[in-house]
Amino acid sequence: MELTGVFPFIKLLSKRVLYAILTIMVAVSVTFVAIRSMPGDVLYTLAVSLAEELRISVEEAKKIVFYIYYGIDVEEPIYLQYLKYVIGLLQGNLGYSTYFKRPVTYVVARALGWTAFTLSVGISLSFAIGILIGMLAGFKRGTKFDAIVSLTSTVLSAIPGYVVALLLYIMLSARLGLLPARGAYSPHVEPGLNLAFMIDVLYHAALPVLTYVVITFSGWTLLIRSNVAKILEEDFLKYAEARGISRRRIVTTYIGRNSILPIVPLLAIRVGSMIGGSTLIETIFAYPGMGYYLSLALSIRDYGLLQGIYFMMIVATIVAVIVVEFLTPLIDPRVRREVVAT
Amino acid sequence: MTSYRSSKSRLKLIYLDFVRPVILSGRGVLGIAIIVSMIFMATLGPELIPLDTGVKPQMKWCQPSLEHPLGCDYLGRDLFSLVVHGSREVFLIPFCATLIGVVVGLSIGLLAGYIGGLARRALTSVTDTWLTIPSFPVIFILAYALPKSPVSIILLLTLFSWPGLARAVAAEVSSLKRRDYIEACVNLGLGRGYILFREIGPHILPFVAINFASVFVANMTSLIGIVLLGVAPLNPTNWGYLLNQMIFTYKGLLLANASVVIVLMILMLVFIKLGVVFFAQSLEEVFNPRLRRYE
Amino acid sequence: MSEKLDKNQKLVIRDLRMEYLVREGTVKAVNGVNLTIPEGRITAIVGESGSGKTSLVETFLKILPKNARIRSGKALLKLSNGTAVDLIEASDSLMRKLRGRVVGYIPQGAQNSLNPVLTIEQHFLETLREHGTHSKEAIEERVRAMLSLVRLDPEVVLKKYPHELSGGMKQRVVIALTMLLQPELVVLDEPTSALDIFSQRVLLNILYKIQSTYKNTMVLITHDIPIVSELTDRVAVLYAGAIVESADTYEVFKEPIHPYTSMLISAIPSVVDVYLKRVPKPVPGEPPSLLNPPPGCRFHPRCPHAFEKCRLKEPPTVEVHSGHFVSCWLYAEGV
Amino acid sequence: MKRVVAVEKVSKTYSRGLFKKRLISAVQSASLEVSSGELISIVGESGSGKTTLGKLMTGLVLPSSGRLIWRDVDVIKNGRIVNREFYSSNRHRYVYVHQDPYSALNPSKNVWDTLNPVISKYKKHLGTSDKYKTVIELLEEVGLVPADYFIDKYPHHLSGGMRQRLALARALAADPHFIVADEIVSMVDPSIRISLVNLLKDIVKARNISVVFISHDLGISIYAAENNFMYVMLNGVVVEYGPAYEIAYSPEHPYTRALISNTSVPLPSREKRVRELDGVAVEDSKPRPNTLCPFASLCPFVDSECSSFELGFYLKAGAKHFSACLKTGKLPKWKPSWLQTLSG
Repeated sequence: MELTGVFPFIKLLSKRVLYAILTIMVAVSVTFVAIRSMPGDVLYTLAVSLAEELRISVEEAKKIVFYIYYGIDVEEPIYLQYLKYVIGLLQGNLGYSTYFKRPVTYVVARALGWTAFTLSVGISLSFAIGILIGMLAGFKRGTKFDAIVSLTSTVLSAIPGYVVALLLYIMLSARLGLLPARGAYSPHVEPGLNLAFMIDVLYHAALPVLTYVVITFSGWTLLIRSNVAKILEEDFLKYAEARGISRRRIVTTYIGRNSILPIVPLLAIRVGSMIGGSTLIETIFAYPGMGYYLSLALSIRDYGLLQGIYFMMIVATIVAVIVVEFLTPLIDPRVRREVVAT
Repeated sequence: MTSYRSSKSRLKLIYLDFVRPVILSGRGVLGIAIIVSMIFMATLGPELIPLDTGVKPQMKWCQPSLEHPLGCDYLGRDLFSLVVHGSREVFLIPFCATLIGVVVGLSIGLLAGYIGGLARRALTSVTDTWLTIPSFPVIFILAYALPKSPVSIILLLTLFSWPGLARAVAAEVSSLKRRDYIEACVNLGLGRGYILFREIGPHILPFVAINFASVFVANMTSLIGIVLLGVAPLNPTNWGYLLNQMIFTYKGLLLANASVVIVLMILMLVFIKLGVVFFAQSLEEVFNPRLRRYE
Repeated sequence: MSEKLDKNQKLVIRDLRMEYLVREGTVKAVNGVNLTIPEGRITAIVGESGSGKTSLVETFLKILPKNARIRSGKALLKLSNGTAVDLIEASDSLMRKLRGRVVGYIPQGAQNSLNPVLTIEQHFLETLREHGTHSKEAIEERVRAMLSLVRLDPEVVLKKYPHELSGGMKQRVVIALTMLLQPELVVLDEPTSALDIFSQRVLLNILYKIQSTYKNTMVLITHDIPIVSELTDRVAVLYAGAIVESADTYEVFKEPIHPYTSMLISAIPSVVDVYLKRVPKPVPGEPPSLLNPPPGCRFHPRCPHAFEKCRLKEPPTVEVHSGHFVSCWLYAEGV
Repeated sequence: MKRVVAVEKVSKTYSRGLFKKRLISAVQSASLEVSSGELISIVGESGSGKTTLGKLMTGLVLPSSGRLIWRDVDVIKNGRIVNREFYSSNRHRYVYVHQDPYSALNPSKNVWDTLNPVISKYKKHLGTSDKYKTVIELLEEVGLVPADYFIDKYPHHLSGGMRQRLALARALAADPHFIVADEIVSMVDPSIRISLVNLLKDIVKARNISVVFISHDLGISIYAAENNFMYVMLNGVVVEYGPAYEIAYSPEHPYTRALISNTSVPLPSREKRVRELDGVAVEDSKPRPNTLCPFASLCPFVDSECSSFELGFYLKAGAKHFSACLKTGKLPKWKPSWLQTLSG
């Protein structure tokens, strides 16, 4: 970064962070309202038993239970409850899981890693595969190979993520029994830095990762393919060739960099939608990531967990978006100018 | 199209402009065929095919045959009849949600694009914020919280159906507004209505049509997805509910013959989605006269 | 490699034909071009848009798009050892060796000729390294010499990315980059278009200076007739994919022979008309489409002198007087 | 001859940038007048403000200050529309034709659909067959013949020159009093450029309307205006105006002189004639006075006297010939640098 570029960069960063906080606030408010209207809460059951025990009214007991679990006083005006809830979040208090009988942070700490692991491996793999196939198809535009790639990619990108997960589950796990579809590692291995554990983890992550790869790589392929086709027409390519630049350098520095850089920002959007999509995929594979706990929380009516997990999903998405957004100008000089210009 | 005396008749022009491009692309024909059969299934289907409600243990997970095109479910009921009866809900709810979303998105987009300046920047910020929120968990949670009625599900899906289009339309309108030929129309006093509907409108139409198709498909996927996870069971014939029962309650994936039935049903879903995507692709060709393959 | 070229010939093109395959059919962009580029001089290839002038150089430089097909012809390039090599037949690896060092090319629209993700310095470095210069001092010295030749300050431009420079500056960077390896033959495609009058003049001076310093062979592709008359030694006029006239610049402007050349020159309004009490005259009709060119002489539908033969047969190229070639039935009646 | 359009001391400033507003002056205090049956030209390099001036005259862009008169009616005074009713009911008679024939036409409308809405709007009484006749007549007028061949063609079927003719036909469909033709030949092949200018001349004669021809090319601007007025613009300022032939032969402003001198001219010469930049002080370290003169930074004659330069103030250089330079009449005798080739 040039020195002149630093100030606008900071300005943009603060603007982005502001947006991020705004987004999180919107999402949190929606869930705050939603949670208030949910039926059949576990807390209600708790309140009923507490009422019997202490011989107080259910309403009274509910107040106590709410105060214990959420730190919310239901008698307070709604905005004050909301404020306290938000302050709690800021202090890192994600709430309490009635099912696990532990703070939500405990569950999140275990789940976040698995989701981050499978998602990052899945998306990096799909990005790499997409680039490879896309570049090949772009070079061989108009050939049979290109036609097959573009049709397959269109078909693949039309299949919903959970359908892919189901099909892979049926084929590779239920029918052929090649891959496990339960948990993140087997109960018999000792978690830690040992080879057996690591192999087992990879073995268990195979299905979710494969699903992420299958549902995302076709999108990258189509994008890279059309970018390469566009760049092949560019004057700078013709001029590089006329200057006697070697084929290898043209493919890497000229075609490669120029076709890949513009799609890097899309990684963020993809990561965002995949975090959301992981709910169904992790549930199908019973893979203990964020998405799995989200649907678990809903089915066992553990609203504290639900709210906490959802909050973390939003934060994770937005962090991913911001990281990519600020990585892009560092690697793409054209975007850098736009950043400096705004 | 305005009528004029020329060597080509109006009908022939409509054929050349709209019908031929679709026919020429095989995907377009396939897409239309799938969409037409979808509509047929949802409208006349339930009237023609009676709902199979009888529990027949001997027919449990029976394989596809002429009599049972999709096989039978865990209770031995004909899956095809269930699917046909479920199709109304599975198509109608996303359709309504998409319709509302597109109307809202289009109006906001047109307005923001036409006014431009601050209005457009405000819209962009709002939609950008909106689009970063992972939509599926929100729909998922809210579907649980809201009353279990089709109306609330429609409104829920609408929440995420408008921002993409609004943004695209606003960007397109504000770029079109600066085109020289629009300036020429302003210059020649052709009026706001003419410019909006005859000059800008036709350029927006492809966006709207293609967006409608893709949002519809996304909504359908979301609806089936949330029902599949056991949230918001509206109707026992909802495809998501059928899949949920077959997969999670009756563990059909562990049985070989059940898997065949499930895979068939899943492939049907894929097929429908593909049909809409192909249709949207051929629309692009129709709307772009430069891509038309005649001289 | 067996053929030998004359002392003053740098490039000899014989019956070159190239087509583009498009959805609507074949575009005959280069249609039997015969042309000699003299060594150590500046030659202009003049033509309107769609006359195939860019296609012609892309053909003999072999940087054609994928849908192009070379149907026939030779492009004999004389090397420094006196032997000639046919560029059309040349292998990819030979072409790569020739490009940059022997043959340089400056494409139209310098705006998009530089890789947007590399700095100007990286462009110079990669070009020299790819051609085997690795010594840091040598590189720096060469780069500075070239930039000063095009009147650019190395401190200002080297660390910049292409998009940070103005159009005129990019144009000059591209010229410096091409001249870096001192190619024996340089082809410039429309170098002056999109420049204002003052920058145009500066650029013409730079080109003139480069040519008189290095004595290399320059080919200038342009539709700008006035510039041709100022800068070049020889002119070849291209119409619908074929050369209709080629001669020394002085002769072309003094006494154009082909009806198209004389009509084109007198169709360009200039401030000098006022001084000469001259009125420009329009050329009737439009340039033909190369997809469906007219039969016979391609110019016959617009030519006031056309007669029966012109509509039927393509005219041969005849040497009207020494070094002045023309393809027109008016001058080839005996043939 | 009746006055059709006049602008008096019009200026247009744009503000750029979101946070730090920068003011850009596109046109500064320009005055200009066109009469019926007259074709005048404006010449200037890109960024000289000639396009903005053209749009100001047709009311497409509202000036920041100044006055616009259509026929004898004040339309804009002090940068505000004073007669809105007249403005909106007459603007279609003051038409601007764009430079780029590719973007000036809607790519999804064929020739008929491009012309018909204008005819339908202003000739409501016509039936379909009369409208068809009108379209055919318009196409014939602009030289798109055979007209019934062109009527169902889309813009991408037409060449650049044909598109420009179609854009002109659309302008003519509104029966205009006044047309601004902005760089209509710059994207057209050299051999057919003057036929487009000739078309404009024919239209002016046949319809007795006025045309402003805008170009960056000095030669074609002179050819278009002939003995009518030509305005030379630089950085938003009209630096010199007068009969085109007179300006070509005896330019008074140093910028015009440099422009003419540095233009390449198609002349036969045995010697190579690449001339150095003439009449422009590029590497001059002379102190530059603080002045509004747009040429001051490059002018070889600049001195302290120039600081009293005023926008919109002109000195007489001939009967109908004016220059914005304060040294008008005091500058040394001038000859274009290529003149020696002419005599030699």
